[in-house]
Amino acid sequence: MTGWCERQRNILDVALASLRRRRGKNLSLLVVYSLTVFLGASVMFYSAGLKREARLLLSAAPELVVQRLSAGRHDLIPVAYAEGIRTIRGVGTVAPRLWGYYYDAVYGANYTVQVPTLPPPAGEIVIGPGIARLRKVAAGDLLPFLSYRREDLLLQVREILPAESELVSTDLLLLAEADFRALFSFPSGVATDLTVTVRNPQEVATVARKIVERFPDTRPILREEMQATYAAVFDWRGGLLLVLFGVVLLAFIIFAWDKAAGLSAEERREIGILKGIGWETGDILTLKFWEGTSISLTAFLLGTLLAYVHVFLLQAPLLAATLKGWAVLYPDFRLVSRIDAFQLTVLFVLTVIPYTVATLVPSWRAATIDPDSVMRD
Amino acid sequence: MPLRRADIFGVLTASGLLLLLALVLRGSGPDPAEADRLTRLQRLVTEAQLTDLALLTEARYTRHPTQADHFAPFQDHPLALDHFPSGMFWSPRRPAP
Amino acid sequence: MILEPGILALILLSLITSGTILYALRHIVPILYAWDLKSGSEGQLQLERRTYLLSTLLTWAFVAELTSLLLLVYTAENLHERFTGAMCAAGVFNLNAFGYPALLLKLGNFLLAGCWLVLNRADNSARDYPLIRGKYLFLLVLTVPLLAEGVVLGLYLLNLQPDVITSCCGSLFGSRAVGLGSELAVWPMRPLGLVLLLAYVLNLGSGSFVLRKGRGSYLFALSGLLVLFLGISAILSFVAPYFYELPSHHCPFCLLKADYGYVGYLLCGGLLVGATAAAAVGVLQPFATRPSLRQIIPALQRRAVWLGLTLFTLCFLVATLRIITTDFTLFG
Amino acid sequence: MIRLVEVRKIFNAGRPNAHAALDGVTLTIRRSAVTVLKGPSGSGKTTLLSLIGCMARPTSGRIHLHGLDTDWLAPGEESLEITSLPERFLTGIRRRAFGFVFQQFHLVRGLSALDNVMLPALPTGASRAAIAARGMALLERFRVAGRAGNLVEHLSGGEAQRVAIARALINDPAVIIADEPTAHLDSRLSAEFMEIIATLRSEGRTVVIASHDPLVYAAPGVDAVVVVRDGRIGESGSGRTP
Repeated sequence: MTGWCERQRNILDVALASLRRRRGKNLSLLVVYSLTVFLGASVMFYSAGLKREARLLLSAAPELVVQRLSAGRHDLIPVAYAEGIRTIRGVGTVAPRLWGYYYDAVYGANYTVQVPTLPPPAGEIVIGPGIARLRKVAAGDLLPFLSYRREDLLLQVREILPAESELVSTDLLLLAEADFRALFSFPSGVATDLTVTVRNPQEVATVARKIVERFPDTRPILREEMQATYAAVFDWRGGLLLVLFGVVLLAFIIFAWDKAAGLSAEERREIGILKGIGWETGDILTLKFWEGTSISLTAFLLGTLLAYVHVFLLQAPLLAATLKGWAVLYPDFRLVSRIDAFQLTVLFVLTVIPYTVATLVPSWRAATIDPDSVMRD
Repeated sequence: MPLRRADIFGVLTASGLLLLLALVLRGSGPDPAEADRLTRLQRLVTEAQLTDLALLTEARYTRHPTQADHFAPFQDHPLALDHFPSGMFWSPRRPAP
Repeated sequence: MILEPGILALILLSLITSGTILYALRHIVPILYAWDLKSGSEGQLQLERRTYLLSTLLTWAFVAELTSLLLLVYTAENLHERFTGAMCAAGVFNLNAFGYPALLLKLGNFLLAGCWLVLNRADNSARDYPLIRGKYLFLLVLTVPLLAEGVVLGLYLLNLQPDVITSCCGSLFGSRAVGLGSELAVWPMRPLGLVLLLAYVLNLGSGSFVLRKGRGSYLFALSGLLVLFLGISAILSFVAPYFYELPSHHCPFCLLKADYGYVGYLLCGGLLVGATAAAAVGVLQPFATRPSLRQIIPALQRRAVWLGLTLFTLCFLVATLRIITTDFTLFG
Repeated sequence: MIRLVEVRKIFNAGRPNAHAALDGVTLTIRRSAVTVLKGPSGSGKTTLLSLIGCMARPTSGRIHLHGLDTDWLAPGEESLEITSLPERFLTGIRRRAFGFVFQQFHLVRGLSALDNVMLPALPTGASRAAIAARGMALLERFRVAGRAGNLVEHLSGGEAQRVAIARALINDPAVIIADEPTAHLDSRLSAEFMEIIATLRSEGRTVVIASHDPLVYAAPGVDAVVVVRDGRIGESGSGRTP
């Protein structure tokens, strides 16, 4: 065992010395390789961070939302439906939910207007930090709105939601039910949709099926589905970028293969000498393995650590626009620094293994130079 | 005798790996501040009955992707460039069963 | 399919492995029909050099196999939130007909590839390539399940439909469901435990016999495989419920989570590697009488027996300790 | 002792450009003696040297090594027939039993003299410190210890020659193989080389040299000269016949 270890260390010494002798070539390889890993790692860390955030936040979302459909389009739901749903076995509470959009033509922004379970008093509103930033208002200020009846509605800002909540609340405008109905001329007796709680969480799907049976014009949306949508969205985005990254990777692999396959006369001579003085094919393969591994491991570590800094400390300036999307009301949030072993494994598989495989056959070709070649030329 | 190359490399690589491991562990351990933040945000989500993130607020059919109508364009085809750039990034989602 | 990093990595890995195998085929066939060690011709030298390439390729394929086995379980675990009804990896594997076959093929290939590498090791230690034809014929046969695995895994991953409602482990490994997993899971604890104990004792006995007398390798190999099969059944049937302290929760994958101290890796990994070592002991046995291998094979076998016995014993200790120490009991 | 029986080596066998570099060579190299293979370039002496040094395998014929101390010999086995040995084992034997000095010395550029001397011992699994100590001792013996840390491209011809000999001796081989060692040396350095060879012989080592340099084959310490011509063994020259 110690013999094996010593042999590996001895050969690693030679491998590192050999890399150092061809500094220019190997440094360029290392830089390109690290950049490739960096790109892939940034995409992965960023989309996983968003995904995680969405999953955790939405775990607090309503278990079940019931919407009414009219000719396939979302329609307002009569509050009377709530009574019917409440009688279904397993259903806990049913509450009407009022929400909609208010388009601010001056700023070109779209607010999400919603009545929370504990609404502010009539005439007052709670706004998200994005709106506050856009309209430059502070708590206590008055904000004018134009109602659907063309009447001015002045609402006082009671509170601005904390900055840490931007990811969910940047465009949020919370207000009392009376103000909501006045703003949109919202008819009484209807709601945007209904939220339903279910006594046994295992039964949500069953309850949803019963609701559709009882009210064929409704569409229940499970919390699980909301979370799945976000997981899909970020996987899809991250995946698209990863596919682009795949092209980069392929280019890099070809580059690496070319570097590995194109042995210079000097390298060929060196391997010939080593074989001549008693190195075995297996020893040369080990040498080549260590040359490749020292490059790929270094590039992997450099790339991931740089990506960590880029994504979590600098908030991914290079990727944010594509991964987050954009809007007038743009949430300004920080991702929680978090990576896991799974991401690292995937990254390793995506970057190190193709490189190793690409250099395998060229290494073997180099290793099988005839030992007596050193005497023949 | 100076430190040999193999050992320098070994130490550097090992410290890099340890750093990564530390970052992984740091992410997996409990973080009270993070837990507090999460509790506050989850309370807000529950109280306001929110169902979506405020990532794409530019149009009503992208603000609440989980609540959108079935016919909303981005749900039909990922290449429908109805609303660039969001539209091209939403994947088609089938209607809930 | 789903564009998820884990899935992309799995597809890449299986493409690489299959490509490697196909490339290896190109080199196996000439070795099988043109091998002549007595000749010092350049052709023969080329063939001998190809054996280096093949050893290296296969070692890498084996490493890739192990990585992708871990990755597959990890990815399935990671994906469960995407599928309505899938509460853990078990449900994700059940999303289409190819999930469990892919997993089983992977386990089987791990076992076979491990045996091949041990055989290769023995062959390379002797000075006259005594196993050359045998081992490359074996490899030729091995390409079939390896390629099949690539195809099945590809079919599984490409056919993942996010809108399928899958059944989670509760119904999959519960007593009401049908299918291989559930049939194993409902085996009653007492008889199964007894048979497993018997197999283990048999393995222990034959193992020490191999160590002392150098005989009984086949019995050791067979009992090792038996321990693997019964051990996995036992995990499904009663070991997992003891860890979860829930009589109805039989899923083996949840054991891999941090909540249970990753004990699943120890149990499943120990059983699998131990059984591979045991199988290798049996695979080596027919060649033990070759003159050039008379010294090499017994030494290799002894090491494999030690490895197998150690791992099995470790698994048994961990599982038994849990069953004894927990308050929970499956008996009314 | 190394015994070659009816050894043939054909390059490019089966192709139109096939040619026999060696054609039925039977030869015995005696232990603890200096044997010179003499012949013009292209005579096949280098091929013969590579076969003796276990670098290549003959197309047909047998090569026996006697009195070798290796792990692979079964107890009681006296000689080893190496013709059909896989490269893996051939290399193992070669590494332990043979030391090589090449034409132009073939030192690895970019490495220090000491690193070059250590190279053949590195894959054996010995500790680096032990190998370095052995290498320094050899460099001291050949009076180049002062240049141990210098890159080999900065060494003079004589120093490079002595470093190459030190490298050949790092694994303490029983046989030294040298291929045209004096081809690029002046007369003084050539004479010095032959002096070193003579001391190696006095230590009990077997030396085989391929050369057509009179300074080599006519040197006083040479025990046997084998004339190689057109892939065959010709008449023996000066010294005692093998």
